[in-house]
Amino acid sequence: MLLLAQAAEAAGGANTAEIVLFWVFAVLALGSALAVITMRNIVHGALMLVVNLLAIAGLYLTLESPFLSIIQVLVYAGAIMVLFLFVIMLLGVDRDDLLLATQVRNRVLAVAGGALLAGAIMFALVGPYTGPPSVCGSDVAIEAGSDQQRCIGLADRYDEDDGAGAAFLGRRLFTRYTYPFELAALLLTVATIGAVIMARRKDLEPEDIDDLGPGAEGPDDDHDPLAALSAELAGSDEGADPDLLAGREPRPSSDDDEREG
Amino acid sequence: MGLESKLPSGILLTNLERFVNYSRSTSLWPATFGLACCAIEMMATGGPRHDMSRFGMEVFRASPRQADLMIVAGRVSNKMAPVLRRIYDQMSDPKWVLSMGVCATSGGMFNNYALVQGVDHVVPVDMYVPGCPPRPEMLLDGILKLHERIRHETFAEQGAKA
Amino acid sequence: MAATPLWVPILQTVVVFAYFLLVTAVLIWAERRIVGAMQSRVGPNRVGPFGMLQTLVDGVKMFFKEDVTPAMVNRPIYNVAPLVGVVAGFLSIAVIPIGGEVRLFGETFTLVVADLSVGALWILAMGSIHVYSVFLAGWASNSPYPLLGGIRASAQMVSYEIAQALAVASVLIYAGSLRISDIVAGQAGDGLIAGMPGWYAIPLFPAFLVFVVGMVAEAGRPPFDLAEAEGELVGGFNTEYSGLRFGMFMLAEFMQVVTMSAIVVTLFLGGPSGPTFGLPDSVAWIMPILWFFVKMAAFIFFFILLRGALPRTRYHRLMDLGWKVLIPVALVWTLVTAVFVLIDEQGGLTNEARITMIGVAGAIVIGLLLAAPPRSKEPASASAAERDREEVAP
Amino acid sequence: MTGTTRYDAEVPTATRGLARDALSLEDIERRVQDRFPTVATEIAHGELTFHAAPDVLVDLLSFCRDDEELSCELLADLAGVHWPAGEHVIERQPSTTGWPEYRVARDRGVIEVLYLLRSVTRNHAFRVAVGTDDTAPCLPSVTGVYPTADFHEREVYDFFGVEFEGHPDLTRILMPDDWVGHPHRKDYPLGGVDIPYEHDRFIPPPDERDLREVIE
Amino acid sequence: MTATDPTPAARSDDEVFVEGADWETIVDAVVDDTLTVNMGPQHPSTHGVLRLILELDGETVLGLKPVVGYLHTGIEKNAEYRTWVQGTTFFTRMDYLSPLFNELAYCLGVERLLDIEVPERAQAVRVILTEFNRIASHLVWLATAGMELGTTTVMTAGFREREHVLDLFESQSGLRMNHAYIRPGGLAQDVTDDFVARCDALLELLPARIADYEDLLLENPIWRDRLEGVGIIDAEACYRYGITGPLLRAAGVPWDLRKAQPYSGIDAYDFEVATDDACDSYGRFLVRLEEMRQSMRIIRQALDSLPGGPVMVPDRRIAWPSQQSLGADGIGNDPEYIRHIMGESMESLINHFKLVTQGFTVPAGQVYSAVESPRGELGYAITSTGTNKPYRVHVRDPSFVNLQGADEMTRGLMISDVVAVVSSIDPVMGGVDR
Repeated sequence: MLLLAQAAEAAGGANTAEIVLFWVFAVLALGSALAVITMRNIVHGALMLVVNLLAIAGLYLTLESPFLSIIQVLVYAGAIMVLFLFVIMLLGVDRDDLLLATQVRNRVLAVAGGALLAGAIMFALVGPYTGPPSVCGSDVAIEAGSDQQRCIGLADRYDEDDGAGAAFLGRRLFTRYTYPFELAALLLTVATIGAVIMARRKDLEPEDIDDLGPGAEGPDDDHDPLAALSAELAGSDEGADPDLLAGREPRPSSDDDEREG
Repeated sequence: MGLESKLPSGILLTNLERFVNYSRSTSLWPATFGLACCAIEMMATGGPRHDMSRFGMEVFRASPRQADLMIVAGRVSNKMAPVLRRIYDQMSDPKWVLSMGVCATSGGMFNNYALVQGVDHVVPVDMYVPGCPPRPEMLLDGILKLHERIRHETFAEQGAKA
Repeated sequence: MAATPLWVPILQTVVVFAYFLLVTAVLIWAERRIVGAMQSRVGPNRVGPFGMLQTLVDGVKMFFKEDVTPAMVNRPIYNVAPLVGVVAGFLSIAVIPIGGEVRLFGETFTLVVADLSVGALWILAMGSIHVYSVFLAGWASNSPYPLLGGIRASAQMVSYEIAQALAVASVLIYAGSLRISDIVAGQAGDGLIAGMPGWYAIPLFPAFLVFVVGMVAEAGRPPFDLAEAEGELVGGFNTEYSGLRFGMFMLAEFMQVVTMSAIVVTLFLGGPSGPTFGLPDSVAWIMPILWFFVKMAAFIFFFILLRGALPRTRYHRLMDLGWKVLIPVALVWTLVTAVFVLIDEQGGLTNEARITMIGVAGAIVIGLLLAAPPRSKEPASASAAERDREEVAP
Repeated sequence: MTGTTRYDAEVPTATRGLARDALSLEDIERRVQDRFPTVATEIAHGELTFHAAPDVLVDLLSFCRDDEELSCELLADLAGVHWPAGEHVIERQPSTTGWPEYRVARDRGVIEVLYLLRSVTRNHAFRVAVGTDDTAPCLPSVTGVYPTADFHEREVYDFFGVEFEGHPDLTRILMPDDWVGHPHRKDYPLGGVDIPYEHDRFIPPPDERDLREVIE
Repeated sequence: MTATDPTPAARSDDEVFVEGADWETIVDAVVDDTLTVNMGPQHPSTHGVLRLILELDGETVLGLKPVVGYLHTGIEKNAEYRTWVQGTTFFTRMDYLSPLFNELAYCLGVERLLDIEVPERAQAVRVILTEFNRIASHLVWLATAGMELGTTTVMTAGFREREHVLDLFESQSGLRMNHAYIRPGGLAQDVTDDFVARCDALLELLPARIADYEDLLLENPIWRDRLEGVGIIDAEACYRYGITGPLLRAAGVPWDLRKAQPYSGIDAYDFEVATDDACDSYGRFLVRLEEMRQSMRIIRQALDSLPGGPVMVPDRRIAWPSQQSLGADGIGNDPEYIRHIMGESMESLINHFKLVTQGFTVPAGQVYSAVESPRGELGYAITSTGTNKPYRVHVRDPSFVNLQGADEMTRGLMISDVVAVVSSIDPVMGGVDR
C-alpha cells in the first residue's frame, strides 16, 4: 500500500498503472464484499469486510485522495471493525446457527430491504442524476471541459491546499454539506443512546423487560434515556420484542449514517 | 523438530549445526514449572545473587510452547504426572528436561503411594541435579552442563530423542 | 523527484528498515541489561561483548524451533496474525525521518522511506492495523487465555487510539499540515522564547503527556501489558504460539516500542532537529541522525524504566484512565489548540501574549493534576512506617 | 481507622475484642456435660477431649459455637485416625524408656475423627472425638455448623473413606479423582502401589523395578 | 469414584458450582454464556501447583474453585513409618517457606507428649530462628506477589534479602531450606559462635531493605490500586472459613498464637500484633510488612537475653548430651560422653545404640500443638501409641484452610484481581497438599 501510495502520488494523471490499480482494487472490493455475505464464519466475514474497506481505501488512493483513503483505514478498518470484531468475540456469536433467519417475518423483511436497496442502487446508477457533470460538479466541468480526466480525481480543487485533500474535504463538509453532516451526527447520537438503553435493559429483571415502544427509537433529540427507562419500570406493558432486545436495531442505522457522513 | 529437520544433510550442515546449537544453548528459556521446595530454589537461582540471566535464561516463559527447558523442580505426584506430561507434550521441539532435586529424580525420601518415583517415568530427562533441594549453585552447574551437552548434540540425535 | 536515481529510494528503504531493526535488537538486549541492573542482577553477558548478541541467538533459536500449530486453531487466521503485526510495524516506520538532509554522491535526500502527504495519519492507521495482529491471534488460538488477551488488547488499543489520535490532531492543527516533513520543519529553530527549542511538546504539553501515556498502552508495555499479562493470562494472545511466529510477536512488540519512541520524538520533540555546533557541512548531516537517536533512546529508556519499576494495572483502571482522563484532556486540548491557531491566523498575537497564554494553560493543567481528589485511604502509612522503624532499630 | 497510623497503639495488643476471662478445662467440661450428659470427657497432656457419639456431633458443635461461654468461633482442625481391629503394640521398649506399656485391643476397627474447636474470644481450645466403624464409616457433616469443614471433611473422606452425610460436595481432594482406596488407613500400604500409566502400562513399585525395563 | 451424591438442592442458583472432577465434565456442565477458565495447576500465578477453576462472565469472576492435591506427597503417612526424630525431616519439607515452623510445631507436640521442658537456650534460639523464618517467608510472599502483579523488581528484591536470611540458616543448620534443625527435646546442635554477630548484621540490614520496599510500594498508585479493596473478607467470614494468620489480622482481629498460647517462651518478649481494619489485600500487605518489623523486635530482645546452657534436654532416654565441644556435626562427639559410653558403662553404650537405631518411645496419647506460622495457625495433631514411631500425625496447615476463603474473596472481581487475592492469601502448596 505504501508503494501504491507513492505510485499514486507520483503518477498524477491517468495512465495504465492507475487503470490496473483500479481494476485490482475494484475486483478485490467486489470479491470481498461477496465474501462478507457468503462466509459461514462470522469472524471471517468481518475480516472480509476489513479487506473490502481496505480495497475501497485503495480506490480512494487511485482517485488521488490520500486523506480520504487513510481516514477510511483509520476509522473503518482500524476502529469500527475492531469494535465489531470485539463485540463478536465478546459475545461469542461465531456460530453458524445465528446466521440463519429464524422467523418468517425476518426473511420477508430481509428480502424487502434487499430489494429496496437494489432498487435504490439501480436508480442511482441509471437514473437521471448521474452523468459526468454530477461527478465533477457543474462548475468544474464547464471550467475544465478540455480535461475531463483530471476532473475525476478533483485534483485541481485541492491544488490550493496541502495536497492531501483535507482542507478541501473539511471546507465542503462544513459549507455545502453541513446539514447532512449534522444530521448524521444526530443520528449517531440517537443510535448511541439507543445502544445504552439496550445495554441497561439487560440489568433489569426479566419480567420487566418489554418493548421500549416505537417512539423511543426515533430521531428524537430530546429523548431522555433515563426517563424512558423509568417509564419502562413504571409499567408499560406491551409485548416484548425479541428483535429489539437482541440489539439488532441500532447498529444498522448507525452504520448507514456513518457511510453518509 | 524445528526447521533444521527439513534441511538436507551435508558438510555445510556441521557449521550450521554448531551455530544453531550454540544459539540454543545460550538462549535456553525455561518453562515456569515450579512444584515444591526446589521451585523456591529455582526462583532464587533467577534472583540477584545467582542470576541465571547471565546465561540468557531469565526469560521464564509461562507458556510451555515458547519454552525450551523444563525444570522439574520438586516432587511429582501421581496427580500431577499427567499434567506434567501434557506440558511436556505442549513444548515445541527441541526441548530439554532437567530433573531438579532427588524427589523429581527418584522420589527421594518419599517412597510412598503418592509420588511418581522418578520423573523419568513420565518424561525423558536430560540432566539430573541431586540435592534436597539442590543449592542454586548446583542447579546452575547442572544447567551449564546441559548447555555443554546441547552444544555437542547433532541434529540427528535431537531428532531421535523427539 | 523524477530526476532521482533508482538507488536513492532503495538506499532510503534499506537504511531505514535496517536502522529500526538494529535498534529493536539492541533494545531487547538493553532492556534485559537495564532491568537486570535495576534488580541488582547482571543480565545477559555471555554472548558477544557485554552479551550484546543475546538477541541474535534468541532469534536464531526461535527460527530453528519447531512451530507448533495446535489442532483446534483457526489455521489461516492463526498463521496470518503475526505477520500482520510485523508488517504494520514496518509500514509505520516508513514515514519517519531518522535524520536530516543527507548528501551522498551528489544526491541530496532525507533518510525516510516515503514522505507521505498524510504521514501523521499513516502512523495512526498502521497502529490500528496492528491491533488486528494481537486480536486475531487471540481469537484464532481458540483457547480461553488468548481470547481474553485478544479481547483486552482490542478494547485497550481502540480506546487509547482515540486519545492518541486526538493528541496527534492538536499537533496537526498546530503545524497546519499532515506531512511529517512539515511537522519536523515546523519544530526547527527556536521556540517562542529564544534559546528554547521549538518543539511542539512545549506548547502542546498536555497533548504530549496524553500521547506518551497512550503510546505505552498502545505498545502494550508494562504497566499496560494487559494483553500479555504473564501473571494472569499466561502469555495472553501469544500463549499458543511458538517458534518463529512467537518470535514475530516479540519482534512486533519491541518494534512498537521503537516506533512509538520515534513517533513521539518526531511529532513532539522536533525529530532529527538539533544544534550542529557549527560543524562543516560535510559531516554536519550526521548530527540530525545522532540527535534523533538520542531523543529516541531517551524514550526507549523510559519504556524500560517503566517495565522495571511498575506493577501491572488493573484492566478497568486502564479503561478509566483512557476514557475518563486521556480522551477528555486530549479533546479539550485539541479545541484549545484550534482556537489558539484560529486567533493567531485572524489577528496574530505577540510573543508575550502567547507565552502568557501557554503559561496560564499550563498552570491550569498542573493545578488540576495537583488538585485531583486524594485516594480514599489516608496516606499516613509512611509516617507510621517511619515511626515503627525507629522503634525497631536496635 | 483514624489517627495517623494504621497500626495504632491505643488498641490493646493481642486482645482487642478478645480479652474475656479464659475458661479452665474443667469449666468447659462442666459446661458441655451439663448440656450433653452422655458425652465422655478425658483430660490428658493438658488437653481436653470430648468423646461423643455421632448422633450428637452436630448438636454438640453447634452448642459449642453458639454458647455464650464457650463461643468457639473456629473449627481449627479436623483430623482422622484409623484404629484397625485387633491388638497392636508395636516395638515397645520398656527396658530403655521405662514408660508404661500401651496396648490397644479392639474387636472392631474404628475411624476416629477429631474436631478441634477453638475460641478466639475466650482463648481456649478443646477436642471432640467421634468414632465410626471402619468397614462402612459414616458421620454427619458439620459443614452446616462450620463451613471450613468442607475441605477437612473432603480430606478425611479422601484418606479414610469416611462418608460425611450432608456434605455439599464430597469428592476426593488431594488424591486423583480416580484413585482406588483410602491411603491413610492402616491397612493401606505405604508404597508399592501399582500406578496405571497411559496405554495401560504399569510402573512396578521401586523394590521390584528393573531399571533396564523402565528406561527405554 | 465412590463419592456420595452431591445434592444439587443444596446449591443456590446464583452460585456457580464446579466440582473437583475432570475438566471435560466441568466444561460440559457449565452454563453456556459463561466462560470457564482453568488456571493452573501449572500457571505462573498460582504459587506452584494450585489449580483454580474460574467461572467468568467476560472478565468478571462469578465463582472460583480451588482444586488442590497436585503436590500431595503423603508425608503424614510416611512419618508413621519413621521414628519420632526422623519425623522432623519429613515435616520440614511440608510448607517449604516456613520449614522451621513445621519443625517447631511438631517438636512442641512431641515434647508435650513426652512432658519435657526444653532448655532455655534452645527455646530462645528456636524463637530467633523461627522469627527469621517468618521474615524470609514474608519476603518470598512479597516476591511472588510482586511477580504476580507484574513487577519483577519486587520479586528479585524479595529474593535478594531472603538469601541473607538463608545464609544465617545455613550457617547454623547446614542447609538453606528443610533444616531439620529443631528436634524433639531441643536443637540438633548448638548455635555457632558467630551466631549473634550474624544476627546483628542481619538486623542492621533488613530494616533498611524493608524501608526500601515501602518507598517502592506504599505510595505506588498502581500497587495500591491493585490491592486496595480487593479480596475483602471480614472477621466473621474468616471465622466461618477457619482463616487465621495475616488474613484474620488484616480483618481487625489481633489473634496471634504467639500472644494467645505462647510457645517457646515467646511471651517473655515485648512485641505487638500487627492488625489492620481494611480486610483487603492491601491491609494484608501492611500487616505482613509490620510483622517483619515485629519479628525483628522479638529477635533483638531474644538476642540480647540469649541464655547459655545446653540446647537439648538432659534426659538420656531422649537425647545424648548436647554440649559438644568439638566439630560441627553435633552428633554425639562430646569427648566426655564418648569416653563414658565407650569405656565406662555398657548400659550407656546400649542405650546410645538403641537411641540411634530405634529412637526413643513416646507415651501414648493425643495432642494438638499449634504455632503461629507466617500463614496462620499451623497445628500438629499427633497421636502416639507409646512406640518409637508416631501412630498418626495430622497437620492442620493454614494454607489449606485459608484457601477456602478464595471463592468468597474473589467473587465479582476481575481475573487480574484473582491473582492479587491468591497472592495475598499466600498459599504454599507444599503445605496445602502435604
